[in-house]
Amino acid sequence: MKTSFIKEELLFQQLATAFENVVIEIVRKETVFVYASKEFVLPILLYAKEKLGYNSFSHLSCVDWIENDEFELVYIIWSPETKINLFVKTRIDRQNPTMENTDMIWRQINTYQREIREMFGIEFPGFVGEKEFILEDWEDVPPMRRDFDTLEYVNDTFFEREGREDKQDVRERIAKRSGEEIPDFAKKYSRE
Amino acid sequence: MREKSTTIYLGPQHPGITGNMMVKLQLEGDTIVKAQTHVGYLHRAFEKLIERRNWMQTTTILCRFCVPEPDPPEAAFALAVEQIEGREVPERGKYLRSLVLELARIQSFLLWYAGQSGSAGLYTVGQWSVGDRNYVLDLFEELTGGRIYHMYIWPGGVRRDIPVGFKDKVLRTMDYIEKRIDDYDRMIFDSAIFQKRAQGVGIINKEKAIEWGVVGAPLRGCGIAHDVRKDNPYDAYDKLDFQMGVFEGGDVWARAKVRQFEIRQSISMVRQIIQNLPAGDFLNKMPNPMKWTIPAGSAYGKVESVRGEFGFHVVSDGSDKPRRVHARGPAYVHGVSLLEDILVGENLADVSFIMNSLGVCPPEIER
Amino acid sequence: MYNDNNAQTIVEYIKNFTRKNSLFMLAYGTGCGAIELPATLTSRYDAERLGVRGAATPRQADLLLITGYLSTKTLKRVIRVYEQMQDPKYVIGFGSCTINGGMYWDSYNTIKLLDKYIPVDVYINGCMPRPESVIAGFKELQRLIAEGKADGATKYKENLDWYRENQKKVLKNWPLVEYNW
Amino acid sequence: MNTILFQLSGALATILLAFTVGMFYGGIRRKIIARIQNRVGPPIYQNFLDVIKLYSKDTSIHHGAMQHMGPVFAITASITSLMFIPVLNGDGWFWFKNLNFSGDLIFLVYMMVFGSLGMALGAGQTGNPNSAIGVTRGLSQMVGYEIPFVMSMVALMAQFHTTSITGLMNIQMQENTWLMFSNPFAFIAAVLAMLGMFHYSPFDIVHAPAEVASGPVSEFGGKYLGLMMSSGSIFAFVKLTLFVDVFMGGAANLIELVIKTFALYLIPVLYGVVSPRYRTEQAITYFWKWPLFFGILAILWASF
Repeated sequence: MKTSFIKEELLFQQLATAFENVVIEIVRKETVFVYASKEFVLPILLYAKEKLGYNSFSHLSCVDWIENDEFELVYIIWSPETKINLFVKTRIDRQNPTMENTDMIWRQINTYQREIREMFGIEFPGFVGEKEFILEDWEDVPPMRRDFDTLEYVNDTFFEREGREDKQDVRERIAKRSGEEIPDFAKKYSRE
Repeated sequence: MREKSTTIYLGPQHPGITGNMMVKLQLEGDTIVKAQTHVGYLHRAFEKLIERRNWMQTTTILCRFCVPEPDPPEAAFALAVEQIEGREVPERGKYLRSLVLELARIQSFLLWYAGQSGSAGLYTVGQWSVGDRNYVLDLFEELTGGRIYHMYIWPGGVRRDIPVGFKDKVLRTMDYIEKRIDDYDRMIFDSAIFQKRAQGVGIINKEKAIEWGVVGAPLRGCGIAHDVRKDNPYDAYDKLDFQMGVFEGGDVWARAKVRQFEIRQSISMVRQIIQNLPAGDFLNKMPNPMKWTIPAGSAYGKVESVRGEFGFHVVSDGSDKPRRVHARGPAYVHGVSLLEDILVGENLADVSFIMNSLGVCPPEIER
Repeated sequence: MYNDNNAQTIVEYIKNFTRKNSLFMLAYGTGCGAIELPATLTSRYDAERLGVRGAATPRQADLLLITGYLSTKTLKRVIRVYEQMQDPKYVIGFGSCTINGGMYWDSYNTIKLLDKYIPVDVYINGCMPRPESVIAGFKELQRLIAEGKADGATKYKENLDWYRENQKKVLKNWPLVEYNW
Repeated sequence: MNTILFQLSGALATILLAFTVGMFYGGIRRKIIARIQNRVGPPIYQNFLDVIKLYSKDTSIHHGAMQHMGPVFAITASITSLMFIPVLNGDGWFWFKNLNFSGDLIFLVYMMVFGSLGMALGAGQTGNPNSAIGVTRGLSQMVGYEIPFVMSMVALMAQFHTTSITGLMNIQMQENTWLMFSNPFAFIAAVLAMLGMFHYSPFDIVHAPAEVASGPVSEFGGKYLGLMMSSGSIFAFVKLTLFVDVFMGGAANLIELVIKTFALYLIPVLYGVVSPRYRTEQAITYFWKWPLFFGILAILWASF
């Protein structure tokens, strides 16, 4: 069965007429992606909120594409009339990451920006908010970046209980102790 | 005369705080002039850990996102993954998912009864409702094997089918819970003291609700009808008959009324699911879980938890591990900046009361 | 017959008996295990019949429950709370994550081994422990107290330097206040 | 010489009696609450275990002299008021006479406030903001319930032209009636005020755990808390016995006393189990509404 995308097409038309330099993609039912460069994000969000009725802000998240040397910021907004999740995606440079402050449109963006600033080290010029959000006295690389190795950090900082450092498969030892055979289906998922 | 202002640290070690977080309050007399939330005491770096696990191993982490109600995160993640992969869920799997989500909602409502009345000083209702919550947890134990963390909802369906005689047990438990919540309501909603304390406290008006992105019961308590189960139906919710509880006022009382209405809706939904449970498969067979890869793409899966919209933004790069998973719990909105805003002007005695009515749950703020 | 030794034994016995039957538990949910505490304290399991009840502030408490994983940010508060408690005091580590990190073995923000930072009298394993096992943990602690073996606080005083060193390894930039007992 | 020794031993016996009865009432209260909440509950001697344990705890907190004095003030106030209460009436057990020959209602009404004031000083010294807020709440709430209480006492004094508790008891014995029937409005006002005096729910905002940790006693652990608990138990006995003496004709023997006081004690306990907590200003409004009204009625009743 072919799904019809009537309201998605309508949104496509509206956005395409209003903005020229954006790429719009209807991904699946009730999901529309907009790829824009970073200076277009604020106008698109404002337009969608004021003109198209996308007055509910769902999500702001950041993805680290380390191989392209880019961060991707994803703004997800939702409209109570069309029920479409509109993704506004933008890519910013990873070396000196800055992004426009958008917390005057929706106040809750404040919290998201605080988190992203702390976890990815992205600066939002003009953004007022407490510096520390989740972490305290953090001196390392912002932890959610892909180049931060959490296991290495753990080995450097914390103690491990003895007997756990090898992280070996203990099923054989348990089987020997209980005198039962390892079933065949379990052998399949062995760690080797 | 200038009033002397006091600073009170409500938390992290404080009996009145809902979880491990801190609200720094500046008081003049008993009135709050400034509130500042501090979170991060529960940060476990889930999102970092998920990037190191393969798709199947994430299930153990997902349920721990939100402790009082562990199923919505699983469901939201599964929905997002299914959207990316285009995987279908069998009809029975959908119904079983809704069943678990509704049972989780009921047990979370019972926990809310305890929190709301306990923060008002009425411990009896809390003792009753948390005691009765064990009966719902028993159902979970029989169905999934775990009391609190279930790891039951998988992308593509649910982990196992219902055991023999489970339907009767669910119906009997629902009858019992329905009888008991009448008792709680008589203690809470008929109490003149509770009415006096709840009415006109912690008000969120409609404009503020939209501006701050309030979701769930607090939003419906402002008179705005929004529920993910109705707006973007997932699982079996488009086939179930239920209503949203929408009340005007935006204060603690309205939010309490919404929840009082919705727990009965949930019970009725559980009954409908049990009666209409279709036969057939419950899980769409997936490939070897250790080699399971998901095509590149991203999606936002959202479900309605007790406190509001719970969303997962999942990004896959085509490998066997998630590229990025970002969760957005309702408390992320309610518990940080909104709380700072609405606490100003309130009485110190009402802080815990308001936090309980908003459903501030720190584990999902900091993850 | 009634020499000093006997009298002391009797006094010790009474002390230990009352201590074991009256445990004031600090209301501090440090992690997700705190969700099973309401269930433990209410009708089906009712820990109050064992004399376990909540205490609001560390000054009044005897028992500190570390309910689950400890992030480094919480660890600071836990140490401070622990040092504010009055002797005799006991610690129960609750859940697998306090024993060896549990499922957070590779998380950069949670400690893996609780007894390197504060002395632990009893561990309860499981993720999360059921109320039955919590009560079993209380019982075990009561047995230790009755036998006079729950001496975590003394251990902490005697090896304070060692504990401080471990704590400083995780908690940088944090002045650890003088511990006076 | 003998009389002094006799009186001292009598006083000790009274204190012991008050302590034991108060402690057991506390234990029974916990048991009753547990049963209402569907639980087994602790054994009724649990409070004794708690107190002994608290006395055996170390105390290493020093916030200044007043911090040490606060609990001492509280227990002093309790014991002093106890000394002026006739425990038994008429030719009841002579051991419990103590100072009740001069048992003066006006003095007692003031003495009962003294403990809270001492406590306030002690809690203020600790510097814990929770204590400070708790104390403020406690004192404001005291203003609320003291007024109807004093009015009801004044009504009795005016009606029977005596300020002596023994005098009131004698009147009840001679007329063979209870004052709760002679002046019912005074009784109602006093009982409503008693709800506030006990600091049980709905008037437990002083040490509401969800708001101010445990209020004035936030910083008091170990022996201090033990002293506070003992003082609280003795004070509960004082209040109950005073009410029994004044309104219910006193008791001829200990068993009667226990029955009467326990019946009275059930009122705040049971009312507390089913009530949420009032905020401070709501509590004061409450006390200044019906209890005050009944207090005025009681005075009018006494004057006409």
